[in-house]
Formats: sequence, C-alpha cells, structure tokens
Amino acid sequence: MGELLFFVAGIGALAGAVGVVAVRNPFYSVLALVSHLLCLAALFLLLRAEFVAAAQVVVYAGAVMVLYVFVVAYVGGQDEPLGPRAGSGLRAISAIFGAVLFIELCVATLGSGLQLIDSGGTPAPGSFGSPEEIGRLLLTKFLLPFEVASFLLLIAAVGAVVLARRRGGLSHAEEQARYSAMDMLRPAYTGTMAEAVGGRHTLPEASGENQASGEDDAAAEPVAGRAEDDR
Amino acid sequence: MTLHLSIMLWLPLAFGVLGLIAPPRIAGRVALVGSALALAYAITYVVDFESAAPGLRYLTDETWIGELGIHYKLGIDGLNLLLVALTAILWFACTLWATLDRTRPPERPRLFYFHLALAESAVLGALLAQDLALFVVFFDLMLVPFFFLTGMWGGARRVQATMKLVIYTLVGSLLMLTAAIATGVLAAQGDPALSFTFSDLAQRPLEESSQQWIFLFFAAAFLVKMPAFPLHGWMPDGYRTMPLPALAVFSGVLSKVAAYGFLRICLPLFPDASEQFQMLLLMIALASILYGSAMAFTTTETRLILGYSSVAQLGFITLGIFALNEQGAQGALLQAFNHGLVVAPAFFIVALLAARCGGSQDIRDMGGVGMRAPALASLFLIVAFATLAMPGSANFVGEFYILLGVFTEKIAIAIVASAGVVMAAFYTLRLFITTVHNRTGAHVESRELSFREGLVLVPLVLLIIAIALYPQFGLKRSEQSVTAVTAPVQAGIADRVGPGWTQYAPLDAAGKAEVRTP
Amino acid sequence: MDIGWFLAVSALIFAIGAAGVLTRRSPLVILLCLELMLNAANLALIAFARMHGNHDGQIFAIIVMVVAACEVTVGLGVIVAMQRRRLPIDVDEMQELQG
Amino acid sequence: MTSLKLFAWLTLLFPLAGCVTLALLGRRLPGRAPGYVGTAALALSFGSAIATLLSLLDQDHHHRQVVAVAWDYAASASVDAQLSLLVDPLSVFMILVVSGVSMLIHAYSISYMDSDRGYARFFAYLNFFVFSMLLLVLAGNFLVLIIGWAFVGAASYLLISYWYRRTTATGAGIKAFVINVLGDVGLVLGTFFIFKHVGTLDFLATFEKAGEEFERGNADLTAGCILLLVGAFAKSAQIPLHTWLPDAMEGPTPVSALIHAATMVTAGVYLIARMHPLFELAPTAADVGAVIGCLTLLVAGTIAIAVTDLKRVIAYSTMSQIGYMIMAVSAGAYAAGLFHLMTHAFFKALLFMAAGSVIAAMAGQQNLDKMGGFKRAMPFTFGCMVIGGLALSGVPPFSGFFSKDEILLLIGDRGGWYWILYVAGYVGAFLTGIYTFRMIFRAFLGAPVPEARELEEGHLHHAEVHTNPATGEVEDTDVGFPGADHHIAEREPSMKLAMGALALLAIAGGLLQVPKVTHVIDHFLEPTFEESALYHRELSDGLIGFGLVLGAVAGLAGIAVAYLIWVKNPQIATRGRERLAPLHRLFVNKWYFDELIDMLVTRPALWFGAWAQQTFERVFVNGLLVGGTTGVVRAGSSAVRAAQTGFLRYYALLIVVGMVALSLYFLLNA
Amino acid sequence: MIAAAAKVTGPEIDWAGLSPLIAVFGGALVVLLLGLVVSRVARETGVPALSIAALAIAIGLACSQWGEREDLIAGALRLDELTLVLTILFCIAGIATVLLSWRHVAPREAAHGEYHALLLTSIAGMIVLVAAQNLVSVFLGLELLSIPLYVLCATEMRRASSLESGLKYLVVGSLGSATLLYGLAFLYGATGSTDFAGIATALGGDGDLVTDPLLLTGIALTLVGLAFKASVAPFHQWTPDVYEGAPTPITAFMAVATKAAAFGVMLRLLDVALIEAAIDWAPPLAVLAAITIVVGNVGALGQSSLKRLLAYSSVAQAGYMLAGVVVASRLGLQATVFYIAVYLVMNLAAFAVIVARERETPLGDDIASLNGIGATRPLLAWPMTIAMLALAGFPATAGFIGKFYLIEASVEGSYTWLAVFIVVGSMISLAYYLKVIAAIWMTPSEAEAGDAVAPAPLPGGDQPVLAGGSNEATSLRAQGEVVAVAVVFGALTLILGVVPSPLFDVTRDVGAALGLL
Repeated sequence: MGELLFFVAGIGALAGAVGVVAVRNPFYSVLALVSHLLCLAALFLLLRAEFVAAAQVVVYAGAVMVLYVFVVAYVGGQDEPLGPRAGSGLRAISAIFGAVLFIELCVATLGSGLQLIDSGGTPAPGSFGSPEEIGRLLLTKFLLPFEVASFLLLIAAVGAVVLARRRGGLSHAEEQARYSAMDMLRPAYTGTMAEAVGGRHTLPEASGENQASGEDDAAAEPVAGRAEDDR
Repeated sequence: MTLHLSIMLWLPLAFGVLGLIAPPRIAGRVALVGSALALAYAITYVVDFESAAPGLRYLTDETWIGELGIHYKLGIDGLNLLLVALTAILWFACTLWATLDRTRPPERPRLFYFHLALAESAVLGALLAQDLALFVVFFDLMLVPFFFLTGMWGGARRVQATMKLVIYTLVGSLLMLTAAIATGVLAAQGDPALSFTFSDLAQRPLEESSQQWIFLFFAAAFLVKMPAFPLHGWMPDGYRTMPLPALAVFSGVLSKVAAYGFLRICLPLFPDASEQFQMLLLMIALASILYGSAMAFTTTETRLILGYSSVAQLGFITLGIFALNEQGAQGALLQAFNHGLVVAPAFFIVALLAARCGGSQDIRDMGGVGMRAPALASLFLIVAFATLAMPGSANFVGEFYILLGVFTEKIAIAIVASAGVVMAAFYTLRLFITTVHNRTGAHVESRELSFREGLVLVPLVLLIIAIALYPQFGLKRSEQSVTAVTAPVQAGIADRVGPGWTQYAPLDAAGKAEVRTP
Repeated sequence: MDIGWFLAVSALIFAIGAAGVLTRRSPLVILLCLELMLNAANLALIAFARMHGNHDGQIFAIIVMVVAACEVTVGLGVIVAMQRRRLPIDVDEMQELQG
Repeated sequence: MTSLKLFAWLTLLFPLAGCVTLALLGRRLPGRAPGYVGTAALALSFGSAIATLLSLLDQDHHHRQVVAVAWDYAASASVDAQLSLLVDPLSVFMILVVSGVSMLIHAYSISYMDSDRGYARFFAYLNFFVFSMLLLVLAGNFLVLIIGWAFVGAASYLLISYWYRRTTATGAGIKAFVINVLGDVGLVLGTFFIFKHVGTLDFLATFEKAGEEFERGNADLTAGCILLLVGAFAKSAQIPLHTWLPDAMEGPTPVSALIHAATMVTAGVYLIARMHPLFELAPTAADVGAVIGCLTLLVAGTIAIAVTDLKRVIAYSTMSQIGYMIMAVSAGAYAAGLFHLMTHAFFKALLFMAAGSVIAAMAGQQNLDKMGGFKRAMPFTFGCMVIGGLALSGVPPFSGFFSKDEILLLIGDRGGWYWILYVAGYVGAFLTGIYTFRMIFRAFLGAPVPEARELEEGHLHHAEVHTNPATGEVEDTDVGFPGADHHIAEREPSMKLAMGALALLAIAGGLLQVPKVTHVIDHFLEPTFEESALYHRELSDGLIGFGLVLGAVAGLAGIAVAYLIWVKNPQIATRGRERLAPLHRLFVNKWYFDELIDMLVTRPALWFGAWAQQTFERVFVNGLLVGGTTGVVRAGSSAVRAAQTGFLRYYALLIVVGMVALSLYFLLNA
Repeated sequence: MIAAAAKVTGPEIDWAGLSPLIAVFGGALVVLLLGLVVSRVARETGVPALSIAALAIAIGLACSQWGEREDLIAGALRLDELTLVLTILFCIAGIATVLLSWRHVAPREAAHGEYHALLLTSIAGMIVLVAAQNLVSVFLGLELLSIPLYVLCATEMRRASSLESGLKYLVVGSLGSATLLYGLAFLYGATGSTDFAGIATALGGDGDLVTDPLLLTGIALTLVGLAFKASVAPFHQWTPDVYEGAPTPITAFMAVATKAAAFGVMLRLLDVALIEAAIDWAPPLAVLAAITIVVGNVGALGQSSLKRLLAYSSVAQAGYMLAGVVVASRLGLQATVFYIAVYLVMNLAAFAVIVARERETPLGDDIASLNGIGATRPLLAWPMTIAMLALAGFPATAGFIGKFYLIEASVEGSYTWLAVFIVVGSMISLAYYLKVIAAIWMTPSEAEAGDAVAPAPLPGGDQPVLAGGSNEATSLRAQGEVVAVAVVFGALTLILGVVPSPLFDVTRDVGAALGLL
C-alpha cells in the first residue's frame, strides 16, 4: 500500500516538477506546480507529517498559488519566446548540470554510512507529526523562529506593497479614480497602503509636492489636472 | 633640548600639518622650520655620538600593537646615524630650494610642503625603526607622499609615471610585508610572545628553508626601491617627471633606505640565506653597474644620466653589502651617505642648467653654459668629480672599501666591477663637458647662479669637500655597528670555509682580527 | 518504504528546479522553479525528520513554507512593478547592468 | 726631524694655497698679478723643497726615510689608510725636480699666457697640478699615492681642455682623463693584490712585510705589479695607453711643457722606482715594463719622424724618452732612470718653451710645413732650441748624453736578452737625433716664411681670424690661443729668464753624474734603494767607454742624417716619402693605435650602450617585465568582465557549476 | 488537547539579552506606523530620526550587554561578544545608511515609513543570523535579512536598472538560499539535530561521520549558500550588477552589513558547529579565497563606475576575510572580525563621498565625477583618498593593520601561500584604487578642463581648505549629513590605523567567546 502510494505520489510530484519547467505557458506551469504540491503533500503524509501536509495543501497549494494565478493573469500569460537570447547552448548545458547535480545528491544520500537511510526511519510514537506536537515545539523550542517568521510575513507584505504600489507617473491612465472622505485628510504620496492598493487619488497640491520632491512632474501634471475637473 | 627620537621623527610632519592650516604664502617657511629643527636634532645626534660604545643610543621602546607584537621602537647606531643626518640635510636643502624658487613656485603650496614633510617623517621613521613591522610601515608610508608629489606637481605624463612608480615599488614592499610577518610569526614558533623587534628576532634564528624565501622577498623590495637592474623600469619615467625637490630627495635618500634595509635586516636576520644568495645578489649588482653605466653614457637626458648613474652607484653599494665582510659593508654605508650627498646637488645643478637652456633636459641643446658662470661651473665640476668617485673624494674611499671587500671574496667580480669606475668617469665628464663646455648651444644663455641658488648649493658642496678631507668621520662612527651586523654571516662563512685572509690583520688591527673569527 | 527513496525523489526535484532556473526566461516561471527547489528541500527535511524521529525537520519545513511564500510575494511584487514600468518580463532582456 | 716634516708639508701646501687663492679671488686681481701669485707660490714651494733637502741631509745616512702622518684618513675595518707622507731621498729628489721646473714654467707663462681670458684660472690650474704632483711623489701609502695620481690626471684634464670651447680640446681632455682613470683602476687593483697579502697600505710596512709574505715570483705579486704597471703606462704614455699624449697638445704650450714633458708623465717612472722592492720580487712584471718601455721608445721615435705638428713631434719624443726611463727603472737602473728623468725635465721643458715661442710667432700655427727660416728672426729661441735638441739627442757634453748612456750601460750590463734592449736603445738614440733636428731645421733654417719676415721687420704677426689648428674651424677671440695678442721669448724677459735657466741646466745638468767621475745622484738616492740587489753595480771600463762612444756616434749620426735630408737636398725627403709610402703611412697614422683602441674598446662599449638603450630597455625591461605582467592582469580583467554578461541565467549557471564542483570535491574527499 | 495545550509552558526569556533585537524590531514597527501620519515633516524627518534613535538604542543596549554569554530562547540564539560586536556594526552601518538616504530619492519613492522599516528589519535579520545557533534560525535570519533588501534594491523605480538589480538579486539570492537550505537539510539529516551544539557533539562522536558523504555534501551546499551571500567567487556575479543598480545608500549598506553578517554566520557555523570537520572544509575554502581575491581585483580594473569598482573590490576584500575564516584558529577569527569592522569603516567613507558627488554632478557614480575635487571639495577628497589608501592597505590606515592581522593569521595557520595571494591581490588592487586618487587630485575637473592641457599642475590650490566657490558651500549645507558621514568614517579609518588597540581588545573578547584555541 505504502509503496504504491509512494510511487504514485512520487511520480506525480516529479511529473508536476517537469511540467513546471517544461510547459511554455506560465499559466500551465502554475497549475503544474499545484499538482506537484499536492503530490508532495501526499508524500509528506507517507512520512507521517500530517500537519505539514495539511499546511502544504491549505497555505501553499491554496493561497500562494492563487496569488500566482492573479499575477500571471495581470502580467498576461503569454507564451515565452522560444530559444534563449543568452546563448543557445545554455539549455543543454543546464540540463547536463542538472543531471550531474542529481547524481551527486543521490551519491551523497545513498552513499552515506547512516543505516537509518536504508530503513523506514526510527519507530515513532503515534503522536508523531500531530498538530499538537508541532504546536508544542513551535511554542517552546522554536518560539523565536515562529515569531520571526510572523514578522517576516509582515515585512514581505510591506515589501510587496512598496513594489506594487501605483505612483504618479507610473500609473496607467485607464485607472478609474474613486474617492472617500478620508482622502481629504491625507496628502498624496504619503506612500500608505491605501495608496498602494490604488484606492486613493492624487490631490492638486500633490503636483507641487512633486516638484518639491524632485520627481518628474511631466508625469504628475495630467494627474493633477484630472483631479481639478473632477471637483 | 631633550634627545628624544620621537621628537625629531615627528617634527617635520607636525610642521607640515601646521603649514596646512597656515596661509599659503608662508606654508613653505613653516615646513622649512620643521626640517631645520629636524636637522638641528640630527646634527646634535652626530656630534653627541661616541663611536667607541656599541649598541643603540637614545632608545625609545613602547608597545604599539601588543596583539601583533609590534613595538614602537626607535634607536640610533652606527648604521643609521649618517643616513639620518643625510636625510635631515637633504630635506632641509630641498625644502629651502623649493621655498627660494621664485621663478616657478609650486601650486597649492600647502599640500606640497605637507607631503614633503610627511615624506621626511616617513623616511626618518624607516631609518630609526628598530622593529621590523614598524620598518615596513614606514617603508611603505614613504611612498604615499611621493605618489602625490609626483602626480600633482610633476611634469608631462605625471599621472602614468607616478602610477608606475608606486605600483612598481609597492609590489616589492608588499612582498616584504608578507616576509616580515612571516619572520615574526615563524621566529615566535617556540615561545608565544610574538615580537618584531630586531633585537628579539636576532635571538630567534629561522631555519634555513624559510630564511630563503623570506630573504628573496625582502631582496625584491629593496632592489626595486634602489632601483637595481632589471627592476628599474619605473625609474626613467619617474625621474623625467618628478618635481625637482622631490626628485633630489627621492634619488638621494629613498634608494639608500633600501641599501640600509639590506644591512639592517637581511644580513643579521637571514645570514644563511644571505650567504646562499650572495652570488645572485653580486651578479645583480654587477649587472646594475655595467648596465647603468652603459645607459648613462648613451642617454642624452640630463636627469636620466644622473638616474642611471645612481643605478650604477647603487650597484656598487649592493656589491659592497654582499661582499658580506666588514670592508664591503663599511664602504657601502659610506658610499650610501656620499652618493646621497652628491646626487642631490647634482640634480639641483641639472635643473639650473635646464633653466639656462630654455628648459630643455637634453644635453644636445646645451653647451657653453660655463661661459659666463664660472662659479656654477666649478661647483658642478666638484660635484662631477665626486660623482665619478675620483680618488680624494669620499666617494672614492667608499668605492675603495667596497671593491676591497668584494676583492677579498670574489676577485673576478671586483675586477669586472672596476670597469664601472672607468665608465663613470666617461659619462660624468661627458655630462659636464657637453653642458658646461664646448660651443654655446642654440637657446643657451649663460647666467651665473643667483644668490638663492648658491645658498642651497654652496653648503652642500662644502660638505662634500669636508667629508672628502675626513671620511674617517663616517667610517669610525659606523665601524662598531657594521662589525656587529656582519658578524653572523662572517661566522657562518668561517664555519664553512675557515677563516678568510682577514687573518692577515695588520699589527694595529690584530685585536679585531681575533674578534672576527671565533 | 526506505527514506532513501524519498531523498532520491527530493534530489531529483531539486535538480529539475535548478535546471528550470537555468532554462526559463520568464521570471514568473523562474520563481516557480525556485519553489520547486524549496519544496525539494522540504521533502528532504521531512524525510530526515522521519528518519531521526524528531520534529525539528517538520518545523523547519513549516518555516520554509513561510519563507517561500514571502519570497514569492516579493518576487511577484517586483514583476508587477516591472509590468507597470512597461519593462519586458524576460530575464534575458535585463542587460542594462553588465561588464 | 720635525723641521723635515714641516718643510715637506710646506712644499705640498704652498701650491695648494696658491691654487685656492687664485680660484677664490683670482678674477679680482689686476693684470699679471695672478701670474705672480702663482709663481710666488711655486717659488716658496721650491724653497721649502730645498729646505727639506737640507734637513734631510742632516739626517745620518740610515735615518733618511721619514713618515709624516697628518691624520687617520680612512682607517677602519683593518684597513690602515692614513694621510701620510714619506720623505726620503727619492721623494725629495722628485719634489726638487717638480717644483723647480714648474717654477720656471710658471715664470714663462706669466707673460706667455698674458692677455688670455681666464689668466687666473690658468695659474690656479697650474698650481693645483703641481700640488697634485707633489702629493703623488710625497705619498706615504698606496691610498695617498692613488689620490695624488688621480689628482694629476684631473689637473691634466683641466689644463688640456683649458680652452674649453674647442671641442677638440675637450675631446682630448676627456680622452686623457679616461685613460688616466683606467690607470688609477689598475693602481687600485694592484694595491688590492698586494694588500691582500701584506694587510697594510703603508709603503715602508709593505716593503718590509713583502719579503716574508711573498716568495720570489709569487703569482699574486706579479699580477699586482703588472696592474701597477698599467697605472704607470697610463700616466707615462706607454704603449698601448699612450694615445692621449699627442692629443694633449691641445693645451697651451706651457701646459705641454709642464705636464707632458717635465713632470706628470714621469710619474710612472717614479712609481716603478718607488715600488722597486716589489718589482724585484716579481721579475716577470719588471721585464714586462722594460720591454714595453723599449717598444715605446722605438715606436714613438718612428712616429716623431713622420708627424708635422711641431708640438706633437716633441710630444712623441717625450714618449720615447719616457720609454728609456721606464726601461731603465724596470731593468733596475734606478738612479740612471731618475737621472734621465731630471735631465729630460730640463731640456724637454726648454724645447717646449722654444716651440711655444715659435708658435706664438706663427700666431698659433703649429704645422712644420708652414714654418721655416726663423733663425734670424728669433735667435734666442733658436739657440735654446738647439741646446735642447743637442741634449735630447744625447750629444756630449750635454746632459742628455750622460743620463741616457748610463741607462743603456746598466741595461747592457744586465747581459742576457737585455742586449736586445741595449741595441734598441742606441737605435732609438739615432732616431732621436733625426727627428729632433728635422724639427729644428725645418722650423729655423731654409727660406723664411712670411711670418718670419714680418718678425724680422720687427712686427709680430697677428692673425685676424683665429682658427682651431686641429680642425681649422673658426673661433671667437675670447677663447683659445693666443688671446688678444701674443708673446715671444725675444720680447718677454720672464720667458727669457725661464728659458735661459733651463738652457744652462740642460747643458750642465749632466755633470752631476759622469761615469767614473761624479756619483752625486747615486749616493743621494742610496738610502731608498739600499736593500736593492741591482742598485750597487760596478761597470767594466770597457763597456763604459764603448757605450759612451756609441751613444755619441748614434746621436751625431742622427743629426747628420737629418741635415742631409732636410737641409742639403730636401727632395730626398719627398722621394723617400714616395718610396717608403706604406711605412710613412704607418708612421703618420701613429701605427693605427687610435683606430685599434677605437675598434676594440670604444665602439663595443658604445654599441652595447646603444643596444641597451634602444633594444633591451624597450623590449625586456619595459616590454617583458612591465608589459608582460600588466598584460596578464589586463587579460584576466577582460576575461572576468566578459563573464559578467549581465545575463541572469549565466550567473545562475555559474552558481550551479560552482555548487556541482564544490560538492564533487567534497564527495571525492568522502 | 486543551489539557495538553495548558501543559505547554513557553521557555523562559531573557529580555535583557534580547533587548537590542527587540529595539530594532520595535523601531521597525514604530517607523512603519509613523510613515502613515499626515505631516510631511514627521515623515521625512521624524521617520529617519526615529530609526536612528532605534538603532542608537540598540547600540546602547548591546554595549550594556557586553560580557554576557548565554543562550536565548531555548538555545535559538546565542548572546556573546560576536553577536554584540556585529550587532553594533550593523547598527552603525544602519545609521550611516539612514543618513545617506536622508534626502535621497529612494525613500521618497518607497515612502519613508516602509523604506526605513525594511531597512530596520533587514538589520534585525542580520542580528538573528549572526546570533543564530540553530539551523532554523540561521535560515530564517538569512531570509529576514535578504527579503527586505530585495525590495530596497528595487525602490528607485524610476530607474529601470534599479528594478533589474532587484529582480536579479531576488532570483539569484533565492537560488542561493535554496541551495543553503538544501545543505542545511543534509546537515540535519546527517547529524539528526538542528542546533549547533547537537551538530558539534554528533560530529565529535564517532569518527566516520566526519567523512560521511551526506554531511560533506551538506557542508558543500551550505558553503555555497553562505559564499553567495558573502559574494565569494564564483558565486559573486550578482554583486557588481546589484551594487550598481541599487540606490547608492542601499549599496553601501549591502556592501558592509550583508558581508559582515555573512561572515559572522560563517564564523559561528564553521568554527562552532563544524569545527570538527575543519580538515574537510578548510582547503576548498582556501582555494575559493584565492580565486575570489584574484577575480575581484582583476575585475575591478578598468571599471568606470565607482559603485561597480567598489563592488568588485568588495569581492576581493571578501577573499581577504575568507583567509581569516579558513585558518579556523582563534587568531583567524579575531583577524576576520577586525577586518570586518575596518572594512565597514573604510567603505562607508567611500560610499558617502559617492553619494555626495552623485547629487552634485550629473555624472552619477562615474569616476569622472571625482575629477579635481581635491582642489574644490577637500572635505570629500580627503575621506575618499584615505578610504582608497586604506582599502589598498597603505600603512597608517586601518586597512593596513587589518591586512597585517589577516596575513599574520594565515601565516600562523600555515597558509602562507594564501598570504602571498593576499598581497598579490593588493598589488593588483593598487591599479584601480590609485586611479581613483589620481582622479581626485591629479585630474582637472570639467570646470578647469580648459587649462588642463597645460602641463602646469591643477590651479586653485590657494583657497582656504573649506573653500570652493559659493555653489559648493550651498551644496555643502544641502547635504551636511553626507559630508559628515564621509568625514567621520574617514577620520575613523586614520585613527584606527594609528591606535587600533581598542578594536583589538574587542576582537580578543570575541575570540574568547567562541573559545577555540
């Protein structure tokens, strides 16, 4: 049973991986990755990591991939042009080195003197890998990584905002402006998350501030103008 | 005044910094005061030096960086006494020259004099240092001001020239850095107390294998600095473009520091290696002599004639050092002093000649300058005779000792080397005649040297004459230290081949003969 | 089922991911390939955890998931920004910085 | 004792003082004052030389070698170099000759050089020269000897290129100096060879230890002595280092008289005499000296017959006479050699002075072909010239006769292969007669040249435009002979006085040592040579008689031949020239010695220099050493930057490659 | 379940020991919030001021902790001198960066709050990284340090190159960290433990583990990951591109802080956890060091962009520092730490000058922007000169002492050939460092390029030192903080070169802390 499942899942995972690399349309690559992740989750289960497997399915295959899909959609999932500009031989070379790497890693693992590798692993108690165990560890031994990881998520979000936010001169004309009362309280270009999601619109004094802050006002002018006739 | 060495060492730099904040007009004078004080100190040391007593005087020894075992240890003995004096004298002369030069005073005078002063402090440091690491520090530091002096105030193509100069010489110095550190570390293998002071290192001899590469690294550094054939590639460009005062001290003193390094470091610390590579070094020296001379009598640029002649002269000095006996070392030391004392005025004179020949450095454009300038001509004549080491000049005594030292070790080399003396006579007189004598050149207008110029030149020439009358002055001060320095090598040789001919000591030196051969 | 098999699979995935990074031109896909490599590591970690019978590996895997998510977020952010600037979404087009 | 040292020092210092004074304020002195100062310095020097002599004679016979030490000059590292003088009969003899003759020449120059620019400079140089020469002969150890030796060379350089705007003069000067330096080097190396064994530089100590350190014919000693000979040859213009002497005639005539006749060139003779204890231990070296001397006297004689430059004729005769002396002292005839040195100083100085007078009359023209018939115009000069000529060609009872013949007698007495030298000596005497009187006849007899006539009318010829006699290039008046106007013996008392005195000496000087009659010099020099085996020799009367007759005959025969050729029927000369064309060419070109040296030494050196300059420096030093290293670095730099393509995937690839390589290494280590 | 959960008791936490880290984290949050407020002054002045304050507090707390040696939070972190000294260095670098970006365009683009929050987080990440003694913490710290930097590199979005550098850094960086992760996984697999102590004991146990391929491959991959962060050749290639593309203050920060962090973790991981396996990793690391030295120095030749030049030079310097790691001795550790500090000082001075000139001239970071500032802007010229001389290892500068120390360590560790490589590298490096100095002092600036053709040296030396015309004076006022940074760190370079003893005392404590002989 276990073997069967292993081979099914393993082959699925590998197929998914290959799919990610091989398919030309990024959209399909994403889907391939999703399948790959699911198979991986199955493998995790075989290794008695229920909680991780669950997290894998929920967080990874779920949330993250959705994000992917959105971005692909936004960028436009056009096919990747054939043939690399950076030297044609690259593909072959990389394949070769990938293979070599694989061999090396296998040698490392299989050539290892550790008997455990050739065993099914140490007999573990029934509670092995249960959320309870994991949770206890996360609150005791791995408390710090736990906290830091949370902070990492926060800062990643901030970073994403910083990067993806619209800016005067960067934003596209077709964006439609929406207002809220709060906007009047805040000057433009405060670089807040509200701005980031593009909800807020630039206000007249913004243009002046633009010059002050030395950004290219050529881009900022029309924005300011539009704001006026909106009044 | 107290005879604290640090005072003399840092005085010039202090005044140089003072000059940085002083109004530009008087910056030169400030620096001049600094070098004058240093000179005063140097003279005091020379006068106060009793030659009979061995060992270091006016010792300063503090720990600078304990972790690295680097001591701030300064001291004077027979080896560096005269060179310190030379440094002080020449720097004073050059600073004076620069301040008196009304025709084309240096741009940005404050920086100029600051670098000049910094250079003096660095050189003095290298000479006074009694700690290997400290020596290396100052030895490398010397280069920085000259990088700026050449690059900022030099003539045409100054930037490339200064780059070449600095990189070329630093290549050697960096190798030396490694070698120095290795010396300290390897010597301290036995006991944990890492130390770089010469005295400690002398107590901890290295085994021969490590001596060899370390010696070679040091030799590389010194030979490049000198410069010796075939490592003189930086010399022509550098000499062509360097501003005159810098050039005078550079060729007058810095090359001597290299020679001094051989005596101070290589012979006592690496006796086995010194003996092993004696032949190599002698050959290099010989090549430098012949090659330098040959170049000197074919090139037509006055500065380069002097430059190549100093290559040859330093060849002689190296020759003397690697005779590895007392006569050779004595001669080398004396010669180092003399050559410095001679080459600086020579460069001044060459500059004066250029000024009288429409700025040309080429002897083909010169001639007949002596016509209306008898005083200049006679000063030049004296300097020229001293340069070609005419008997009666102290330079000759130096060469006599050098050749004698080599002669007792390697007859053939001494005989070949003496060809250099003849060549020297030829190219020096050629320089003299083609510039001062013969038909008057096209753009030459013969002017007597001005009072200002005389103020710098005459004392130097008088000094040359004085030392010529009584070279013993130098020899007797250096004798003790030289004996000490050559002792280890001599001992090594004596163990191998048995006592040399120096056994045939004259009646009066019988005592010394015993000392030399244990 | 021996741990070695799992490790072999993970190694293969890792290699595939690495090869993918080298071959694909779209940064999106390259990010996916990086995900692959991280997941390979995860598989290895969990395998080892099973092997040694302690949970460190599993915790590690969870942390790695978080990290992977963060990298993806930022990476996608950059891509979006480039898209905004009308820059080509193609690593081979990014050659302003070189030499 | 002390007075002796004092006088010795004074003899040395007066000229130096004169030199310094003239150098510092000579140009401020009016008119001929510098000349008088210089002469006075020499007079004082000569006076104290005599005083030295007297106080030396006070010493008893065996304490006549006194060392006067001033201070430690360079004494360290078991080298004992003091500033010491050795006062002994030999040195006293030399200082007498040197200072005496020099004094007269100074007196001559007072008026001769008058109206030359740099009058003061001239006398300063002269004084310096005399000082150097005195230092040389008084030196008490090798180092001081070398110093004096080199100073003499320097002084001669200064005087030869005295008219420094003549390229020919400066060229001659540098040539003389370089050859002299070569001699110095020889001297230095020779000194090393000797010092290596005896371990001292002091003369007396050396001679004393030489006995025990060296067995007869020791290789090192021989080498040392031969190197000393190199020094001697360079100074004394012996083959093959003689080429500088004729060129040295570029200098003013008094210079020729002083340096190149009376004093400097005799230094070599003095050196050998001084080193006789060493040479007697190294017979090979001594023989080399003798042979070279012999060759020189013959070669020089032959050349002297051919050259047409008045001063050069005398110069070559000097060479040949020095040849005699060198031969003498090398063969152990010390007293005779020094005796000839003295007499030669007298008559050769005289000859040069006379020549100078003639040249003055010719307004700087030195070519014999352009001269003739000055007999009536300048009787005094003619007289002096003849006296000098007779003495030179060894006609009894003039001084040269006795000195030369004593040399040949002693050499003949050595027997063995020395007979060759003996014969050669007489051949030389014959040649001497020929070239001397060829010169005299051509200058003074025959049809008077325009200058001579002008002079008979009482007007001294003056050339409007001055040309360099050697190259003929035109010169400005403020340099070069003979200044604004010029001076001949007939008109200048001081010149007359000097020449007169020398004439007397040339006549009577020989009487100091007449075989079997007087032995003044022998006895005087005895303390110096007392331990020499060769010194005390009794000559057989037969040999003496034969020799004297032969010598007289040889000289007279030479004169007769000269008369026959150049006075009776001059066309013989021309015909002879045609018939012996190759020989004549050989002589005129001075046996091609200049060309030889040029080919063997100068050219290779210059070629090497040029090669180093153009090729080696560029290709190796800059190309290989600098260019090579920088080239490698540059290549590396471009490689690294080429790898920096900017392609992200290349970077990734490199990382993977590195990863693979590194883990491979580790796996192999496992 | 509830009962079980109730049984869980968290580890006791030494807040004092954590305080520096907390200060930085807290600072980040506060700054982030402050960035949202209305008033522009608060955002453009308050935010930087606040971040500086946070960092200053962190430094203070770190100093107060000096001498403490203990494990924090169940052994996740290690508090000792190494942690503290590096923390202080990071904070110094951070303060300098904040000052350099005070009026820079990057924070305006990214909004001050976020910008500084990211910066502070990155610093926190570094602290975690160097303090970590658990593989999980290591990896997490690394990511916490990197991810904000990816963003910061890309913040100057008006320049395409900024985004490009961001993406390049992200992709290559992720590749590196993936490799590292895999390596860590293998380490864990081989030793069965994620904390250093466990690993060390496992290695110390039976002998054959040290030569086990699993472990060795793990070490190899880990080394690759770390070498990548420290930009060791051949994993250095991202460095020049990213440095050039990123906003200059960020470049400065990356150049000094990231490298310091990378070497910090390297020291801890290799010299504590894997010290038993030193025979395995030392030789290849030495080779890498040699390659790095050569590649870095050679690559820097002929670069015209100062940032690029310094990027390559930083690669070379990484090679030097690696030599200290290789010898795996106490002396080597001390030398490395010493050099890290010195390197930070030197580079900050140089980068400050670059920032200043970028604002004053249209030439950007081209080397020509420095032409002739010796005459016109002494206050910028001297620090740059000193920094260059120090980087080249001239005596009387801190660089010389540092190099001396490293060479001494490698000779003592019988890696003399590596020492020779170091000096050979320095020889090559002269060529480009001196080129910069030549530009400063010996090349006329565009203004006086006219009379540059004359052989005469540069005119205009006779002005008072502080001079330069009025325009300089204004720009001097306009960016006082930048000039201040330059001057301060330039001076520090000199001072440390003459009286390095205080720094030596610090390094001695560090050496004692890691307690290898």
